[in-house]
Amino acid sequence: MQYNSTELMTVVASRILKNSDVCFVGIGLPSAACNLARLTHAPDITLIYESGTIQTKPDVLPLSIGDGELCETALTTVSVPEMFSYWLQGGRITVGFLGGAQIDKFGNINTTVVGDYYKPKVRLPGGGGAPEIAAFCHTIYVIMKQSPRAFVDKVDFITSFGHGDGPDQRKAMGLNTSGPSKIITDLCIMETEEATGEFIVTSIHPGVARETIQENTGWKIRFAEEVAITDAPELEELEALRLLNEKTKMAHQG
Amino acid sequence: MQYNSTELMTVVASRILKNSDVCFVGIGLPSAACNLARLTHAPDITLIYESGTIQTKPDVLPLSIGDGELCETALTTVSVPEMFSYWLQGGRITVGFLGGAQIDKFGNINTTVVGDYYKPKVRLPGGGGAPEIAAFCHTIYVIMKQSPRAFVDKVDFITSFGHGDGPDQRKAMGLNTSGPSKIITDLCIMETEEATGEFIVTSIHPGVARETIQENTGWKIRFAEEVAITDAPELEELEALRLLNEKTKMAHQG
Amino acid sequence: MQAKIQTLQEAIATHLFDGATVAMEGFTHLIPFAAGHEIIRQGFKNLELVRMTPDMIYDQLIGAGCVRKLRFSWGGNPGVGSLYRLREAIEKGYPQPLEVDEHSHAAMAAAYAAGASGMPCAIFKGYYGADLEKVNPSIKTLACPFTGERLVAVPAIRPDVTIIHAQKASKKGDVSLEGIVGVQKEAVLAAKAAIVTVEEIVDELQPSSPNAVILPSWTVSAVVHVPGGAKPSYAHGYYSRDNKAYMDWEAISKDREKFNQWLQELKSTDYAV
Amino acid sequence: MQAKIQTLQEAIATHLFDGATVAMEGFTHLIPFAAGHEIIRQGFKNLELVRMTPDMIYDQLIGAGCVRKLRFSWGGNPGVGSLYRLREAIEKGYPQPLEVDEHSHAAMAAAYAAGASGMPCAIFKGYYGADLEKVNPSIKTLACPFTGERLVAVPAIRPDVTIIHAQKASKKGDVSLEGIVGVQKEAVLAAKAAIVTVEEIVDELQPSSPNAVILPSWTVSAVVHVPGGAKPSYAHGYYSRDNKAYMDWEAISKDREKFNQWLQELKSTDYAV
Repeated sequence: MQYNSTELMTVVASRILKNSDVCFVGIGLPSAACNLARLTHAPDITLIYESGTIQTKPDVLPLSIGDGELCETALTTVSVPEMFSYWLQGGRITVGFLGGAQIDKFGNINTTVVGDYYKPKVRLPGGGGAPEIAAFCHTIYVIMKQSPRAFVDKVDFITSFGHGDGPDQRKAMGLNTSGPSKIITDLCIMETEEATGEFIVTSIHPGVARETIQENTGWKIRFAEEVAITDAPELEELEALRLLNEKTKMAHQG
Repeated sequence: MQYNSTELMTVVASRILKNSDVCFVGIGLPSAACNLARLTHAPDITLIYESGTIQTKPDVLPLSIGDGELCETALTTVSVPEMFSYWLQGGRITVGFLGGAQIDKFGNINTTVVGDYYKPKVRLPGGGGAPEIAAFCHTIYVIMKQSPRAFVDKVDFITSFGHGDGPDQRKAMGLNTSGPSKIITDLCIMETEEATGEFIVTSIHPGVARETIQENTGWKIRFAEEVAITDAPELEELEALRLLNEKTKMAHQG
Repeated sequence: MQAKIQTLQEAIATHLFDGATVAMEGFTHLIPFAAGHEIIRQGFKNLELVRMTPDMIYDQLIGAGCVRKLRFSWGGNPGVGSLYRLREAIEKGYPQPLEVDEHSHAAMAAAYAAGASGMPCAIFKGYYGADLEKVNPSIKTLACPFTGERLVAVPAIRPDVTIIHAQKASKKGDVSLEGIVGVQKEAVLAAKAAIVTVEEIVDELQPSSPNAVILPSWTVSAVVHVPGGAKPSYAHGYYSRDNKAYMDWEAISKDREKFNQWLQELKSTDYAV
Repeated sequence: MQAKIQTLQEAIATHLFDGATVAMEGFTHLIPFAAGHEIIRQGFKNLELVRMTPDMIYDQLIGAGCVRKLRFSWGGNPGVGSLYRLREAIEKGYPQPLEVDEHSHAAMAAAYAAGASGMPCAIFKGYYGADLEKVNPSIKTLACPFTGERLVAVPAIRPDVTIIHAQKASKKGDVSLEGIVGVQKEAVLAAKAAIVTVEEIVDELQPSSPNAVILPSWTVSAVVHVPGGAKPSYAHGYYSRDNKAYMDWEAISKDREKFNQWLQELKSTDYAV
């Protein structure tokens, strides 16, 4: 079955989620991946959106982080101060998803500005929940389309901290969470190399050449000793995702 | 009409409450006084108990600070952390009531220990909400039976701060609330003298001699230049109070 | 002091002033759009706006030239893209320069709670290795007096005026809100004055639970009956989010001329339900 | 990790241990008496108990010789008088000396919230001129980094085990409570393990409001069906506070012999409904 690269990324991301995970879900691809996981292999996965909705099971994907659908299908909805204090900072969340305009090889992410902070070339939306999601979720998965403008040697601004510029920096700061551990792109999966804190390619999506990955990466990318070939999306996965997207599109066009 | 000294204290305390007051109510006499005010001249007075019940209108007096009656008749009930942070510390409460085992002439109150803290002669219940009630309510009224053991020259332990040992100490601490401003006893009403921070007698209950007040006070008590005679409880006040007490007694003997 | 029931025009005219610090809250849900539009119509200037997610509502106020400064944590059109009026103000100083005081969500939420609690600052754990701390002098660190652990402090939010939209108020002015309640309770309790627009005014609130989210009348300055006052945002139990309007905003926001047309139209009409 | 549905005996035996820090919360309402009695029956020793208002329940545990240390803020029999077992332990070291870590309500509430929030300490405004600060080394002051204002810090509460009583749980272990909810949510989220006794176990929770107070199954270790488990305290919607039992406790608590009779009787029976 044919699929596009967004579908591939979403399916790959959904597969790494476990039934026992408690996910802090961002809008866009993470929301699609988390709900796809819930509709396929992880029916009891707990989804939390920063709007305060806990254990929500939306029938269509929300456009915003606080669509009514999220609250109506949630076990309960708490205030935003409670969400960030008791639930996120309290260490209750196992998986956070992040994306951004720029990421470097240590998983530091920029969603704040392109250029100088005080005289930005492009003013991006800013951090939102990301700085503390990066700190307090037990692990972080990143979903981003790969391009040399996005996968850069050095981000213009560290909005959310990954591994700094080497291993063990998180621990030195008093953080006992793992930080970004996987990046899912449209070309491959990267994972943190423990010894260096650097992201290296561990799985290549079907039909992608190593050179393509390097061309779309702003640093000298390294490959794991054993690199897997990512399993292509299966029929059921694609069908579930497309049904979800179709229902969503109809709902949003109102 | 005959009345006893507890009834007198309750009625006198109820009279100083205004319809617009937001009261942080303690159990016992303050609770009786606040509800009597609500049932007589201040029908819209807002009563808050530290159990989290806001704008409550109990039909019988609660035995504890969190009887079911309080929640069932409240506008809303919030968590205890919210009560102490947003409502009390947030400066939303106009009147707090305090009582205790000992009080001195500056309105400092002891409800912690008689004797040494580490080797107490009598271990009292402790501060509970009092230290912060004394700090954050706009003003404090004290209700206590007068005796030389209770009205002492120096309290064994300052559980809740009144005026320290002179005027302007609250301001120096960064507090802009007035602290204890009236003490209602079974013999008289005392009020803070601005220049000294000391409590002086401003109204004497009917039939009480000045000597009796001095005999029941552990410090050299002073009288205001003009001392009023407290109005005796009126028929309607006594009837309302007795009905409330009767309903309460029946409810508690269950 | 009980809330006054006022018209939207009266409530905004009574409590707003040029240069005021104003928080209009509602986390995606219950955003007080009608009140925002009335501020534009009355032409207030140099406001210091506070809001976790500026959203379309602040894009409009910024584009209309009402705003000098913004305290915020995420400035985008959720699920759609940029807020171009906000970006033009920061990137190009158009229609006037916009000073920013930028934080994370966790910091903003804690700062509202601190404001409601009478605290001078909020103290939490956050900004590990994040550059925001380097560019915003209102982020400071301190050490836990017991463990030495690094903690972060930001100033409490204490708006001159907070404006929210809620589902219901009673005639006495007690307010109830339900669903995604965001930071509205904190924003109201942190403010010197609070305006609440509501879908309905009822004789008596009949809360669904003893622990329902209620703001008593004596915590609110003005209650205004504005059915539909959160559109194109939504009101749980009343109407859904108009996601299409958010998507359509992209084209208006992107183009100064289209925005100015939108603005002229807004100014020439009373609030749209 | 979902909550396990267990018997009271199992739940206490699984999670308690000698020397454990245990918080049993419920602000007058929903006090987990049945669980407290089971701790006495199983004979745990040297517990460090935490509770804002020790109440009759801790008077019983202290009198039974289970307790080495108490962190608390108000230790009386509400509306009645003293807790004499607590007093005898402090004043006379009987049946064993009781170390106290004493705070105000505001401090305890903030310390539970800090525990739930993963903070090492709670920071608030309080203890102005109060002597408690002089006798308790776990009360420290610090300065607001913006205004210099004096703030107070106390260590967060992080119990090994929190035990609460609630109205309902679902078969999956999601818990709902309603009415005076006290600090129970915070106490559960602050703990390493949490036991919840409930009046009812239902197929599905049907919360009265989207903002109802719910503890998801994955925040709870064990759910135990114990109807009447809060008596003589009460359960909103189920039964009222037995104020007479509180008044009658005075005579039992005051007299070592009467207390010991009460204790023998308790040990010889299963939990009373």
